Order: sequence, then C-alpha cells, then structure tokens
Amino acid sequence: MNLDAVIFIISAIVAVLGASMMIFQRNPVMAVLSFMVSLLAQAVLYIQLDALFLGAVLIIVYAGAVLVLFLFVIMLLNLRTTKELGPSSSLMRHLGKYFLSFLLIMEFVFIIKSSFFKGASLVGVMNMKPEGFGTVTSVATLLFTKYLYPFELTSILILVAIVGAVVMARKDKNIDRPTENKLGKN
Amino acid sequence: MISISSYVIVAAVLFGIGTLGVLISRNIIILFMSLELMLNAASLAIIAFSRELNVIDGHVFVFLILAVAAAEAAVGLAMVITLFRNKETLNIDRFNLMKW
Amino acid sequence: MSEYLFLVPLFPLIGFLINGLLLGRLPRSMIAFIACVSVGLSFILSLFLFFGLKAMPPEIRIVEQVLFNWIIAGSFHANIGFMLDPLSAVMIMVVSGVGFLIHIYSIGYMRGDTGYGRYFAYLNLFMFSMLILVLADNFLFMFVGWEGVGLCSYLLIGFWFEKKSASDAGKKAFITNRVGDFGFLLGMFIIFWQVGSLNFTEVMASAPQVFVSGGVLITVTCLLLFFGATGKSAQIPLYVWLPDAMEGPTPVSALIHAATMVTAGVYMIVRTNVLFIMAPDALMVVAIIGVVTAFYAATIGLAQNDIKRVLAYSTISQLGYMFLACGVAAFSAGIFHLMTHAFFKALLFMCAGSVIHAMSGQQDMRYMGGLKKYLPITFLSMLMATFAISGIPGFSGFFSKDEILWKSFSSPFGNYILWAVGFITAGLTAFYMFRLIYLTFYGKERMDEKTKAHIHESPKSMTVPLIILAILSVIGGWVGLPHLFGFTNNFEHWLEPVMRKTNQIIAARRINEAVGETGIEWGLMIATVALVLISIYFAYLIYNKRTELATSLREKFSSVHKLLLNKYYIDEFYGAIVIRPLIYFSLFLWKVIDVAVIDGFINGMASSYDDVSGTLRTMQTGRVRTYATIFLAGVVIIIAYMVFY
Amino acid sequence: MDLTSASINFSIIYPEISLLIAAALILVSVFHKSANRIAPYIALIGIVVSIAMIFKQWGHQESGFFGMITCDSFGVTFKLIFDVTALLSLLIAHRYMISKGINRPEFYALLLISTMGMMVMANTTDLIVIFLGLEIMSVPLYVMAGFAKRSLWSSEAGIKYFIMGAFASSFLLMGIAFIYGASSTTDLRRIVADFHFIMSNSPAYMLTGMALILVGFGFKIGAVPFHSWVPDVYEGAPTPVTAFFSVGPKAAGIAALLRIFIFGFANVMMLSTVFWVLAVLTMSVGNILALKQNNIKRLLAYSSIAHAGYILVALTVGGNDAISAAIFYLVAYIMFNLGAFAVVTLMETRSGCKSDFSELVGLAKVHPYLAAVLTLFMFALAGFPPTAGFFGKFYIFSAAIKSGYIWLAVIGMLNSFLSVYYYLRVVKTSYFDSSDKSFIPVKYSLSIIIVLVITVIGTLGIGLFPQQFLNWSQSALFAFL
Repeated sequence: MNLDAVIFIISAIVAVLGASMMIFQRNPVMAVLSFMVSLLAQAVLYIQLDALFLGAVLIIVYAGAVLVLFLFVIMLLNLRTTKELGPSSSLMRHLGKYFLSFLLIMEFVFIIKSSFFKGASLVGVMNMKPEGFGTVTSVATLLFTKYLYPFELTSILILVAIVGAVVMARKDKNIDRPTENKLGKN
Repeated sequence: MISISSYVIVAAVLFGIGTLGVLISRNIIILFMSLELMLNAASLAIIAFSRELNVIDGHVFVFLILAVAAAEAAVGLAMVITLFRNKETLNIDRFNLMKW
Repeated sequence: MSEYLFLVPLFPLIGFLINGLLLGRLPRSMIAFIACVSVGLSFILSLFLFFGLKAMPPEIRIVEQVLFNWIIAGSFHANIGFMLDPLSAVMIMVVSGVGFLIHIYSIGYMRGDTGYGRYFAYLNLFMFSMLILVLADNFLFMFVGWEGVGLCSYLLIGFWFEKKSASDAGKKAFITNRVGDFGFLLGMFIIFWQVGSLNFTEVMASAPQVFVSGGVLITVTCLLLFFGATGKSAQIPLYVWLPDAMEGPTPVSALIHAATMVTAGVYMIVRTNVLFIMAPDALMVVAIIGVVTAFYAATIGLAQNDIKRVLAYSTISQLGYMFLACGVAAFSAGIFHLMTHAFFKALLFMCAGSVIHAMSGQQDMRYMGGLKKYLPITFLSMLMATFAISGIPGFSGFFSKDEILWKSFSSPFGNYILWAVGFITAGLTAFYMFRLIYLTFYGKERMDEKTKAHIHESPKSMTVPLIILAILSVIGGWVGLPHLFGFTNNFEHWLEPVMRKTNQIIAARRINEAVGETGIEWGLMIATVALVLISIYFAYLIYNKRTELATSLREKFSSVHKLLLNKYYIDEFYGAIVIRPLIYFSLFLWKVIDVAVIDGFINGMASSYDDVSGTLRTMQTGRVRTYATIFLAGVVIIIAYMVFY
Repeated sequence: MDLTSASINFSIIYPEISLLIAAALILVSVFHKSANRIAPYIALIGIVVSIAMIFKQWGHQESGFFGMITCDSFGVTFKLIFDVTALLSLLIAHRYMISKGINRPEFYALLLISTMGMMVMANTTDLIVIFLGLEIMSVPLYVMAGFAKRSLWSSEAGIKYFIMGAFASSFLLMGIAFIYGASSTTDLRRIVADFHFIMSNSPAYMLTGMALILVGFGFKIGAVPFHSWVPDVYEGAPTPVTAFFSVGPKAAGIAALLRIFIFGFANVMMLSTVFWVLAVLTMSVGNILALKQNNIKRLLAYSSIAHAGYILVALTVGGNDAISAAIFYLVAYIMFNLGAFAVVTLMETRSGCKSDFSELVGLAKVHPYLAAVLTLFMFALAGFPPTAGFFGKFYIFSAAIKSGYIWLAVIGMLNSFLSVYYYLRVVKTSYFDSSDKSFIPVKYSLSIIIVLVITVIGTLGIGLFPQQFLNWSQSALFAFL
C-alpha cells in the first residue's frame, strides 16, 4: 500500500465521517466545524486528483468564507442552544428516510462500479495527463476564453444573490408601510 | 494506485449523506449545510471525472459551482434571518402553515 | 340565397352580443325586441334557404359555405364552414321556428324577472350554438356548437341560482354532459386518425373505403359517438340530469330540454348515418338502449306528481323512440319524430308553463284540478299536444311514432321484440299523458283559496305561440303521410339525398328477407291505436271517475266503454292487477334505480374522487422534509428504472 | 455556419443585456427617494426594448461565445415567451405591491434578472450554462417568493421554495457530472454527435445523468412526484409572484427539457416510459388534488401541475407535431393562466382578502364583466372550445393518438373532464352562490385592465385562429439540436 492510497483512505474516511457528524449534530456550531473538517479532507482529495488550484480555492472560499458566514449567522441569532428545536425524534421514525438515502448511495455505487468508463477513446480526451493540469494557468486560460460567458454569468448570479440577501436581511424602516398585521397573509 | 472510481464513490457517498441531511435535520442551518454538501459532492465527482478523462474543463465547472454555492448560501442565510425574526425558531417542521 | 347561410347563426349572435354586453341596461321592451327579432330573422332566412334548396334538383341539394380555414395541418383541415343539406335545412327550420315562438312566449313568461336581459342574452347564445351545431360542416365545428349548447343549458338551468337545487342541477347537467362528450371527442379522434379528415362530406365519402364494414374499429367509433349522444340526449345511462334540469325556467325546458338541444344526439347519429350503417352491432346497441330508455322513462313518468317532471320523463321516453328509429336504420323516421316531437313537446312544456304561471308557481298536480274553465286556450292546446304525443290518428305524433314502430318491426335491423316494447310504451305514454290532463284540468279544484283567486289565462304573448304550436302539432305530421294510406312519404323523400348510401345498404339486405306486408302493417297500426285508446280509457277511469265527465269525451270513448262491459269490474281488476303493480314498479324504478343506483353511482364517482383527493392530500403535510422524502423516492425509482431495467 | 464560433458576438445577447441594464439602473436608482415610483417604468422599458431586440433576432440562426450561446428559432421563441410573461407579471404586480406595502424597487430588478436567467437557459446547448441560467433564474425567485418578509406565509413560501429548489439543483448538477463523466463534455451538440458511441461506451452513466437532469427540470415544471412544493409556494408567495411562477420557470423548464430530451437524447426507450409515467401521474395527481381545494391560489397551483402533465404528454409523444403542440399549449396556457391570476390579484388588492372561495361570492353581481372574464379563463383552463385551451389539448391529444399513444390520450382526456368539476366550482361560486357577507368592490387599475385585455384577446384569438399560432409554434422547431 503506497502513500497515495493511505492518504486517500484517511481523507475519504475523514470526509465521510465529518459529513455524517454534521448531519447528526444538534448543535449548529459543532455542525459547522464538522463540515469544515469534511471540507478539508475533500480538499486533500482534490489535490490528489491534481486539482491544486481548486483545492486551494475550496479551502479559501468554503472554509474561509461560506462557513464563516454560517457561523456568523449562528452567532447573530444566538443559536448555540438547541432548546427551541424540542426533543429529537426517534431513529425509527426516520428509518424510511435512511433507507432511501442508502438506496440512492447503493445505486450510485453500483453504477460506478459496474460501468466505469473507457472514456479514452472519446474525442478530445487524452491518454496522458497534459502539462500543467490543474494549475492556475490552465484553469484561468479556459475560464477567460472558452468559458468566458458562463464566467460572466456567475458575476450576475452573485450580484443577484447580494441584492437578494440585502432585501431579505435588511430591517425596513420607512419604505415598508406596515402590513395589516404581522400574521396577516401577504 | 487508487482508481479514480474510488473517488467517485466517495463523492456518491457524500451526496447520499447530503440527501439524508436534508431529509432528517430539523435545524434549517444544518439543512442548508447538507445542501452545500450535495453541491460539494457533485464537484468532487466532476474533479474526479476530469482527472480520469484528462480534460480540464471540469475544473472550470467546479469553479463556477463554487460561485453558485456561495450565492445560494448568502440568499439562504438571509432568509433564515428573516424567518427567525418572524417566528423565533429555526425548526423546519414549524413552518407548516400551508398544507393540503 | 345560399351565400347568406352564415347569417342564420350570426343573427342570434348579434342579439347575444347586444344584450350580453349591455347587460340589461336597455329597456325591457328593447331587450325582448332585439332577442326576438334576431331569432325571427334567422327563421325567415331558414325558410328562404329551405325553399331555395327545394328548388334545386335532388342530386345537388347540398350547399357548403366556408367562411375561413380554421386549422390546416398537412392534409388535415377544419373550417369555420356551414353545410346546408335537406337534413340541416329541416333542423334549422325547426330550431329557429320553435326557438322564435319560445322567445315570444318568454316575453310574457319572464315578465317581472330581474334577470330579463341576462335571460335573453343566454337564450340568444343558445340559439347561436344550436344553429352552429346543426349547420357545421365538420365534426370539430359541430363540437364547438355541442359544447356551446351545453354551456347555455348549464347557465339557463341555474338561472334562478337563488335556489340551491337550481345551481346544483346545472352543475349536474354540465358534468354528466361532459362524460358523454368524452365519448364524442374520442370517437372524433378515431375518425380523424383513420380518415384524416373531419369534414362530414369527406368522412362519409371515404368511410366505406377506410373502415371494414362491421369491423371492430367502426363499431367502437360508433359506440363512442353514441355514448356522446346519450349524454346530450339523456339516454340510459346518462339521462339523470334531465329531470333535474326542470329547475330552469319553463320556456328553457321547452326550448332546450325538449325541442332542440336534447335532440342533438339524434341529429348527430343521423348526420353520421353512413358510419352507423356500417356497424350493425352498434346499431343494435342504439336500438336496445333507445327502446329500453323509452320504456323505462315512460314507466317512471306514471308516478310523478310534478307536472314538469312528468314531461321530462316523457321527453326521455320520446327521445328513446328516436334512438330506436336510428337503431333500426330508419333515420328519416327518427328525424321525423324529432320534428313532430319538437312541436308537441315544446307545446306541452309551454302549456305546463302557462299552468304554473296561473297557479302562482305550483308545480304539483295533486294541488291542481279543474283548470279547464279557467284556462281554455291552454287546455285546448295542451289537449292537442296530448293527442299528438299519444298517437291519436290524424295528429302529428301518430304518423311519426307509427312509422318508427313499423320500421322497428319491418326493418332488416329490427325485430318483433323491439316493436313489442315500443308498442307497450305507446300505451304507457297515452296513460301518463292523460293522467296529467285529468289531474290538471278536470276534477275537483284542489288548490287553496289564495291561489285560486289568482288563476287567470296567460297574456297574448304566451297564448299566441301556444295556438301556433297547437296547429303545428296537429298538422305537422302531414308532411310525412305513410305509403300505407296511399301517399308518397314526402318527408322521407326529402331526406333521401342524405340517406342515399344507407338506403342502398338496406335495400341490399332486404333482398333476402321478407318485405313487410301491407296487411301486417295495417294490423300493427290498429293494434297500437287500440292500445292507446284503452290506456286513455283507463286513465280516465282512474283519475276522473269520481267527477262528472265532459260529455264530449264520454261520447268519444263510448265504443270502448261498451266494449269493456262492466266498468266497475274492469276498474277493480285493472287497478289490482295492472295499475297498482305498475305504479309500484314505477316508484321502484324512480326511487331505487334512478335516484339510488344511477344518481348514487354518479355522485359516488364524484365522492370517491373526493376520497382519493383526501388521501393524496395527506401527503401534502406542509413539511419540507416530507416533500424532500417524496422527491428522493421519485429519484431513486427513476434511476432504478432507467439504469437497471 | 460555424457551430463552435469563437466570436464574441454581443448582438445575440442584446435581449438579455437590455434586461440586465434595466435591472442595473433600478439597483442604482434605489438610492433615489422616488425609486419606488420609477422602478416599474424602468423595468417596463427594459422589457419592451428586449422584445424589440428579439424581433430583430427573428429568423437569425447564430452561435457565439465559443459555442456557449446558440441563438436559434427555438431559443428566440422562448425568449419572447419569457419576455411576455415578465411583462404581464410586471403589470399584474405593480398595484398589488403598492397595496400590500411591499413595493420596493429591488423587486423589479429581481424580476428582470430572473427573466434573463430563463433566456440564458433556453439559448444554449451547454449543460453548464443551462445550470447557471437555472440558478440565475431561481435565486431571484426564492427572494421574490419571500418578498413580503413580514408575512409568515410569504416567508414560509420563500424558505420552502429555497430548500426544495436547491435540493433539486443538486440532483441536476450530479446529473450533469455523470453526463460529463461519460462524454468528457457538457456541450449537447458534441454529445449528440457521438451519441451512439457514448451510449454504448458508458450507458449507465448516461442514463443516470439523464434521470437526474430529468428530475432537476421536472422539479421546475412541477411534475409529480417532484411537485410537493408547488401548492405551498403558490399559496404563500405574493400573488403576482405566483403568477410569474406558474408560467415563467415552467416555460423555462420545458424549454430545457425539449432541448435536452427531444432535440438531444431522443429515441431512448427508457426515457419515453419514464415520461409516460410522469405525465400520467402529474395529470392525475394535479387534478385529483385540486378537487378539494378551498383557496383559489392553491387550486390554481394544482391546476398548474395538471397542465404541466398535459405538456408532458406532448414530450412523451415527441415528434414535430407534439413539440409544436407543446409550444402552442404553453403560449395558450400563459395567456389564460396569467389572466386568471390577474383576476385573483385584483380580488386580493382588497384589504383582508386571502383568495378563499367565499370571497368570490357575489362577484357576478357587483362586477359582471370581471366575472365573465374569469369564467372565460376557467373555461379555457378546462379546455372548452373555442378558447385557446381547447386547441392546446386538441393538438396534444391528436398528436398522441396519431403516434399510437392512445391510452395516454384517453387518460389525458379523462383528466381534462375531471378538471371541469373544479374549474366550474369557481364559476358557480362567483355566479350562483350567495352569502350574508356583502362583496367588497374591487378597484381596477390601468395596468390590470391592460393585462386582462391582452389575455382575453390572447385566449380567444388563439382559439379562433389556432392555425396561425400553430404555424408560428412550428417555426420554433428549428433548433441547433
């Protein structure tokens, strides 16, 4: 067993465990931290797959920005206690749901196992890893030539997300004439 | 050498855990993180396919998906703040005014 | 002349638009004037068109007028187009003629109603749709009219929507009709699929090449079309809406639920007679359903106390006769009866309306009686109509009904069982109609004093249409005097161009079978007349025996009277052995079969859908996690199917 | 024509750009104090300019931005559909937003950007761009659904839509990942060019990818079993937003489904079975659940599910007849559905109204014209001749029968007859019912009247001249795929 395999196995286990811990946590802060662990492990997997640049981006954007945003909201709403959620429901009640997700995973695994592709004969697919695969240069070159249009689209997406977030989170003062009552429909 | 398919399987498992998170978590914040996890899993699968095919386009996709995920998170969390202001709870089951 | 064909439906449309868009802001006299004139113009134009058509040689008596191409898709095209042939010429005359009289009648009947403008707008819209239905040159356009009349019927039944029963009845009519429409539409799709056209002329021309005569496909198609017809024409199993439809104003019952709309199914079958003649099995079903409905509804009619309900069941029964005619391939006899029925049944309803009007809204015959001296015109008109529907020789109904009965016996598609049931039904018809007459116009005055003080003959606008229709009820049948009396049957001859293919097929089948003999024909006719007279006599005995009889009637039936020897004995015997069981049977049919089983089935279907709806609703818990679970289940199943199947 | 044109040709995205500029202007104007009043006009101008640009593109077939954009008849037709939807929704929305005190300029910017997202979706053959378009469309929709922040109903609708929407997008993305894994590209044209090879090479991947993509778009059009969000979100969201929901994203989803599954992955046996089942389920569940509703918005939500089912029938059938029938139906549906929502919105601008059935009682007496218009829309929804609704169904079912899907057509027709029941209930309530509460009169506004006039003309016009519309929708059949 070589080092690659060891790293893969360890980070795969960490990624899956972190994710599992996230969904079973009752405390949101702990959940964010578990998710962060899972993300770090995923970044390792990225790097193993020669996606050096994206591995770095994953850590910076996700761990550094998105999850911090989550934490920030949790702090803002003071959600560290879990009282307001009430008692947790039993495992039995969710058995069907576990089963469904398990089925989905099994289906995927079966598909992947049964027909892992022979894609090498496809047009434009190389047998050898090209020079500079996964580096900033190679990604950036594509991003600003072939994928210019989608790249620009993401800017619109982020713009609209900002507008949406501002609209939603802002506390309105003058502009919002009071509706009939707080519970009134619409 | 670990075959690429193992990475895809890890991605599939993460995706499944993400779906399970959506199905069972009562806290909206954790539910959101499960959604993010599903996007992450898809990204991981794309990276793995990209490596297998030696076609770098997948990396660009993942880059774009990161932007999508960030945008969704921003809007979703802003909504959480509104919801919390209205109802003082983040238990997803309490939001069932409309049914049938 | 024929280039003005499109004006026939257009006039009522204009009337509708004026009255509908101004929503009764006009003065009442103006509303009535516009509505009546628009229909009157249609009627006059129909007459001109009829005579124009008559002037042409019989072979080319068909006029098609295409306003514009509605849909063209490859070889398929459907037009906004009209077709005038002997069949539709008869229909537009009947529809616009009877319609015109009923419009006039409505002026008086609806006087004082708040929804005057609305009423006439709907009535004009109905005329428009009905004329479209009969004039359309293709199935699709006909379907537009078909739906249009259904819509108007719905609106008019629910016209007095303050009554909950009225709006419920409207909804029931509409939904039952939609069930039938499903069959019609499906039949239409099959025709389109097989023939590639929906134009009547083209379909009829190419049907013999496309379909295998007697094959499964043509049989299914015809049965589907017939299913559509049972909905519109209130036949078993879809007749349930018609008795309830009596909640509408009486002129509406006269126009829509007696004279015109309900006959649309018969018209449709005659229009597609080429298809039906190629499907003998379907024809047999039509005949059986028709005759069973005729008998069944007549039986129920025996025990009804609401004057309009008696007439409603009578309408169903008479429609059954028309379908019987169609079923034995005597299409022209069916149309003939359709026409005479339009006259006398419209008249009956209008008389009933006049009676109800006089009785301050009372519809129960048990609280009437002795109205003869108060309402002489109404009484005489109603008597004429009753003679006609009962089939007293010389009156219109006699000729048309007799022809149907004879054809059901002699036609290659008919047999003696069909005849026998029709024969008995004729007796029942005479019985319940005269029961109605005796209960209403003779005997003790059973109404209360207050009502009695109000009894008065209806205004001129109501009685004049009655008189005209009464005359038509008497002479309307003379256009189709049978061969038996030494006349040529003009009516049948007139419709000959429409039935050419059918007649050839019937003639071909006749070769092998014995042609009905004149002697038998005379015999059957006399038997029928005798049965009718006996029935009338019994009605007289049972519903009028305690009061002094009008001498004229006594004389009329004196021969029968003597023939039956002992009045008292026969009365007892008849009462115990025949009438009592019959009445119980009638009540059974009505209470158990009609109300409980068939109504129950239709309501049950609705409520079972409601149950399913209720069950499915429980999945809609309002909880996102449940939704996500359903979603995921869908995903898992779809992947499983696509990949592993 | 160079299919992989590298040209950066802005002329093919002028309609999108006009919407974007208008949205940007609105966002800039937020800081001005009369922004509330001018924002709708800016949006209106933006849409009108965009429509003008679309007409300039009519008939051009171009590709640009390294093949990321394909501007073909199909896409341009859908661009027009989206713009018309946005225009009508805008007109419906204006008075309502003021009356509910939520008339904020951002709303119009979000509406415009969402429309732009739909255009992006319909005008590309690249799956990644479709995904991005979907997100650009959806993110504003999430916010719009929850736009009446202080209403519990609206914010609940927003969060439900957000969660389910993001859930569905994840599946869509996973599907795209599988397709990418099988074919090394996300460009449908390249996939289709090598389709047989790819299918024989890694069938499981392709099929999984297709299934997941189908799920993603099935969610957007509200196909059963991915429909559960529809009634809740429709009921809770502000009514004009619901109006927009009921046609805009649905049309976009159908555009994507058509592009991917009909022009792209045609002739996959399994797909047609899945479509068959989805169509039957969607029609039946939508109609059956609508029977018991007492809220008009919820009723229209279930009805919109049922209508998606009819369109799925056309997708099941495939072939030129069915696709043009689907587009025909979509346009017709936009007309009468938006019309119905315009009436409902108008009713809701009265204070204290929640779109319950009981609020319709007496409508015919107080507003006979409005009641007549509502009746027309209900009959169109139920599919009566000679309205647009009848011909939509007629074309779809006759295409189905012609291609031998007789049972599908029969089930569809049974469903449409079932649907009469609940549409008729609306008519019956507004005409024939009575209650002790008096009907509060509504106040018409110019914008709503314009919408009603347009939709009535559309509903009747398409019904009276269906041929012209069918020709028009057939012209949309030319696509790069």
